[in-house]
Amino acid sequence: MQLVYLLILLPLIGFLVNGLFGSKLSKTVSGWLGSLVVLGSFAISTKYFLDFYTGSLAAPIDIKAFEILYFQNISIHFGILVDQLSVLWLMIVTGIGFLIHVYSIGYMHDDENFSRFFAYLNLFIFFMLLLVLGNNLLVTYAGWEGVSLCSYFLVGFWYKNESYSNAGKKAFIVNRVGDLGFLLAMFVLLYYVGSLNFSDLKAEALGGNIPSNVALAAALFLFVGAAAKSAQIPLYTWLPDAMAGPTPVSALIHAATMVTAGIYLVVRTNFLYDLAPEAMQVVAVVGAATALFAATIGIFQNDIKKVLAYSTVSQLGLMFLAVGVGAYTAAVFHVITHAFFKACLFLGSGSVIHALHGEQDIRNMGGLKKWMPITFVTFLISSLAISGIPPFSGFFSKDEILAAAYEHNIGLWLVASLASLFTAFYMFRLVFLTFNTNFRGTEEQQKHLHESPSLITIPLIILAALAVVGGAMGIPEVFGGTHWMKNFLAPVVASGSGAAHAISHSTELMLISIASIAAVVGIAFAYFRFVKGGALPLKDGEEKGLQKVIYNKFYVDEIYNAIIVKPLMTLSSLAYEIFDVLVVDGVVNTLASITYWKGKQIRLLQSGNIGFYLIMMVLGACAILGITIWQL
Amino acid sequence: MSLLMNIFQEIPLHNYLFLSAILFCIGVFGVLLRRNAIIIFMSIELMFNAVNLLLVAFSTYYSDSGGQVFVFFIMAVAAAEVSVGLAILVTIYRNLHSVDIDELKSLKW
Amino acid sequence: MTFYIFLFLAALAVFCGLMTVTSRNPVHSVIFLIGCFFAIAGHYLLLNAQFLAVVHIIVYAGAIMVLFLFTLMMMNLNEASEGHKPALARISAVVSAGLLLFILIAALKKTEPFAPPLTIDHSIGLVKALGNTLLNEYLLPFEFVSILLLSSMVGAVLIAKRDKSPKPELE
Amino acid sequence: MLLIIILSLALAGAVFTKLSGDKLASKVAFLFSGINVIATGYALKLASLGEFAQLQFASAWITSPKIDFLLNADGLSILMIGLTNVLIPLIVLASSSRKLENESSYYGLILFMQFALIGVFAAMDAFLYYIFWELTLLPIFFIALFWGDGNKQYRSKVVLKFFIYTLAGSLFMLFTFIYLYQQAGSFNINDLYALELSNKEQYWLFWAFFLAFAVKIPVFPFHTWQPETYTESPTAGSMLLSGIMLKMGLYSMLRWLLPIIPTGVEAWTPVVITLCAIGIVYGSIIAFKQDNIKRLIAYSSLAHVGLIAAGILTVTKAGFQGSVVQMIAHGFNVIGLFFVAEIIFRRLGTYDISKMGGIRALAPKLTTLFFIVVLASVALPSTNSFIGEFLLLFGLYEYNTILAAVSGLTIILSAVYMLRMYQRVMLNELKSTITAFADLSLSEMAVMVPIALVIFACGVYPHYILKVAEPALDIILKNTLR
Repeated sequence: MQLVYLLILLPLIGFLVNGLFGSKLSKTVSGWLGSLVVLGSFAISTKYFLDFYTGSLAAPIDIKAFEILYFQNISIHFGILVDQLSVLWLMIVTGIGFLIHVYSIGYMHDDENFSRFFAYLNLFIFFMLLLVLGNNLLVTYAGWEGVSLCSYFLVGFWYKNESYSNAGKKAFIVNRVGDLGFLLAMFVLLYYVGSLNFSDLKAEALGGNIPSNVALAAALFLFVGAAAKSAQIPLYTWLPDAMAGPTPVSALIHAATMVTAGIYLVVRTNFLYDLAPEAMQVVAVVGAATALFAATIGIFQNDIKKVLAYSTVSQLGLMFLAVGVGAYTAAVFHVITHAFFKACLFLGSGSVIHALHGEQDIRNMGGLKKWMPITFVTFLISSLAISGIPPFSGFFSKDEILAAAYEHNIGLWLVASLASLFTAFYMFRLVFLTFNTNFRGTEEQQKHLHESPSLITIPLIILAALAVVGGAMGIPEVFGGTHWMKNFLAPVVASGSGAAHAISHSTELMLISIASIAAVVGIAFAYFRFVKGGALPLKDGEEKGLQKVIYNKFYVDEIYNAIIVKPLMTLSSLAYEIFDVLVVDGVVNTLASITYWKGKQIRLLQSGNIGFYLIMMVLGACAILGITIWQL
Repeated sequence: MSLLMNIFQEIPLHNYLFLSAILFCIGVFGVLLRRNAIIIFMSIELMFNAVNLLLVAFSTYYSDSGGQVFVFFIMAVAAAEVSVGLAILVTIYRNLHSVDIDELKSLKW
Repeated sequence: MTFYIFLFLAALAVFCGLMTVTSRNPVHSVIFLIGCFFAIAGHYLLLNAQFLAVVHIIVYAGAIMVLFLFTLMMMNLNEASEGHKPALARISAVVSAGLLLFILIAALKKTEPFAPPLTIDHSIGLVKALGNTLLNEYLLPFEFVSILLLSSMVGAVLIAKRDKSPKPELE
Repeated sequence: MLLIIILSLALAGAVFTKLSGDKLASKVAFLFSGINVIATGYALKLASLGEFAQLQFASAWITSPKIDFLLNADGLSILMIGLTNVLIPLIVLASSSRKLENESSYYGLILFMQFALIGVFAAMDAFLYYIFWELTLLPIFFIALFWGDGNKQYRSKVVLKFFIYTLAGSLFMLFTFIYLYQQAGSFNINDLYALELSNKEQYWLFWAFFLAFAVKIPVFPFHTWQPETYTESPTAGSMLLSGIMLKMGLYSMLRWLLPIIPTGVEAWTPVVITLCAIGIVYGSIIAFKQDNIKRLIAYSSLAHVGLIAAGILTVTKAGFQGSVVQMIAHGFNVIGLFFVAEIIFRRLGTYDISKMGGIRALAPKLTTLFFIVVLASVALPSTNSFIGEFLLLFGLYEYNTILAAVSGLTIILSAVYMLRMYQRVMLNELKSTITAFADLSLSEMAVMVPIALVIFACGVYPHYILKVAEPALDIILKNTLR
């Protein structure tokens, strides 16, 4: 019992110490303090994980701590829920969180606001734990907004750069759009079901007490929230911008943990989605569309982190596709493997950027494997994993999703496969342009090229190792596995319609071969084009036609700017200068002016002629007397 | 049959009411008609007296001495008012050489 | 008999009052007003308010009207000094006063006729009875009146005193 | 008796402050308001235990017409009194670090304002209530007129407009009370609750009543006095106005409008809630591009308060509870925001956002505390106004889904203008015109830290507020739904 609280509170303590006294601590102390509290949380998470793993803890831990609000007959508590699903997320958040903390000690070493950075990271872990551990939607929502806040802090960490802080602001505001959806979903559930507790909701849903239209409304509103947080169409635009933050932040928040919160939410409320097939349809379509769309954009990006960002968006789309077709386990599986290899990729890119002193454009890199072998190998492994090359982890999780999509709808499968093909291509375009051929940067940069310190490389190695073996969690039956994860998660997603594979093993094998071949084709294409062909991406402004459109991300940001931001800003000016000042205030002032003007006329009666006053007085007295008498 | 009873019977109370009403209206008339502030003042005294008369009449007819005490007070107030009022008029006259109300117009707006 | 005395006094009072407001000469006005006051004092006597009658003569005729006369003489006002009001103003003065009289009479007509009280106290108008009431029931207002008179005296002196300091010329 | 002590402490404080002379004024004012905080704390404790005997006072006052000196603090009132009494010492403290002219009058007026505000929140006799209501106008009028920054001539125009606007609104209320007195023969609130007015009467009485509150709150489109007055007043004046005084309107809607005129409320709610919802979006959108911090806060306040008013008018438990929480939350948040504006003004001599930027590098403490207040304003969970907005929006949702969604836009829009402001003031490169910027002084910390603490305390554990307010709100709800 107490351990759970400690699990949550440790990062908070780290945040408070680093936040309040950080300026007085040395960098080593504050860095390791920040890391160790997360390690503590990781240890406790591991304990819970092992409890569930060995089966010594079968029923979820569901604690109601204290009442936050109540009205009418509704009562909302601060509560904690530890079950198989949250334990998995705990492991990712604290485990990868710890690695990235350690990495940051090396990466951020020269930053003047070092302790503030760790304070924010710890705060992020705290909110993420809150999100994952909440036993009701309100607590989850608190964590949900909390991680947005930390994302705002960390993206705009280098606040002196206006475009960075703009990116942070954009991330926060776009997420707020989703938060409104989340809020409305809570209202729908509160109003019709009367509770926000996951256990209550699940009982009601399984008991058939939630009408399907209520479930549909709630599921769609929740998906709005999830789409914003997990960067799905149409709310994905903040994620590529969020790469303005320091690279560890991109790895932790914008690849491994926070952006998967949307998946967590949908999986957590899977009982609602099961009641609303239309909502699942929407989720699947949006997911598939995002996967392909983002992968397309990824092909022509030249910023190393932007490529990874679009790749994240695309992978998240795949996960939503899985959720949408009811393959919750596959989605969770992919979240975990993705956390491993994407974190590794981001940290690897961070290592590269660190070595090049802030250079992020792949056109100015190349041939780095000579100087940075560890970074290169880990990066390569992760790229293989994300491309779905067997037997790396991404292969298993991605194929499971593809199989589920195929079973559901062949169109979705096609889209997803195409996205995978693109993924393999642009990932290896990135690998080849960065690490192969010759260095294209300046002489000055070349002189300083070096492998990163061990604080940076050790997390890379661990993550790469995990990216290799992570697939072991869910080896499908085709390969003689038992799919451990499916069994592990069964209590949470018991109702899952994707529980049983309807497709035969032979079909599945066929799908696997197609996917693997597609990945190899993508890689080969990249190899021939960029290593053999020595092609280089075009310089800015030289793109033409479709390529130009894609390079400019289909002009989505510009379109949003033109149809939402600009009009709002114009409206703001107009509403103030024209409507508020001239119309609303004008009416008030006109009333006042009329009174003033009439008063000016009436005061002419005050001629100063006492005789006139006297007569008026007498007549007034007469009038009053007269009225009184005639009323009697 | 006392003298008062005799008076009550011969002179109805209404006569006094009418008489004081007439006197009061003469006072009002004077106030409206004249331009000399002092005459206006005198008209006001006339109005005072109309009211006094009424009070005394009621006091006697209803055997209540309160009315007469009131008249007494009114006289005191009237005296005070006249002394102050005339002092103001004297000051005005000293400054403007007139007590014509149609000429005293500067106190407006 | 008493009724005729009443009629005579009433006629005298009304006549003197009218002359007061219509006389062109202010001094005449004052004289007529004194006459009017005497008539009213007669009414007081008729109403058995002897003390008030005496006080009335002393205060009004003796003090207030003398004050008026002094003021008039000080200002040296005569017939010519007061111009006529415009005809319209005079007509409206007549109309207004008439209207007021009409309304008052109309109001008084509606009142109940007087019913004399069962016991008649003959002494209320006498000095003794009045003094008792005044100094018992109305002691506090009585004292206030003394303060009022004192302050008005001071005020009158202060206002009428010639101001020695140079003051801005009024137009 | 305790209530009388609280009330007279404020009045005595005002008198003693005025007498104490300019040098001591701020200290005396702080002393009295500080003692009052302790007394209020005790009262709040009693209220949470359900012991209200100490918080009632009744005495005959005027026999005809029948007006009693009836003070009675139930859960709702005591919370509002608590808000007032906690904020006043903060306001005094916030002003104390700045040298002013004629300080004894200034602080005396602030405490006098406190006296009148307590009276408004405690009076249970309509006439007494009206007297206190109008009494609040006097001190704020003089404070805004004499101690504001900027052009005196323009300011007097603005302040006069505020004065007349609100006074004109109150006139309608006086009229309503007289009418109600004619019907009920009493000014006692319980007699007014018991009144059975015909539907037709209620239809027009509603507007007569509502106008007074709508101007004070202010509800769109009666808000135009607000931005200019906030801008031109001294900061303590803006704090008093926005922190406490506009709560008078909201409180009065709960206390006087809804239970007395239930049918009228029911009939007109669609119109009025729509106005509130328009106000929310409208205020937020205008706030986007304001360059004057104080005017920006004013428009954001219009949005926030519109939500509270809408929540109250839904006549739901959630809406009521939310409104109470949010009234308290908004009181603290807006005072925090105004104080930040004041702090910056003291150092840079301007309220113009376009002349700021990059202050963060020079003032980390200010940055942190400012950001906490910003967070509270954008209703981040675990801050006080999240609880309020959650309940309010749920109340609105119970009333109408579309309105809830439209009002819910405040979640997004408030983030836009608040973060935009925060960014333009604190982040980016340091403006070259800013050469020095001292971080918070001790007395400034003493204002901001309690505000920050309250923000989190109410955000994590709003239970206390909900519990104290509940019985009173139940009575109001019952009377409104009869």
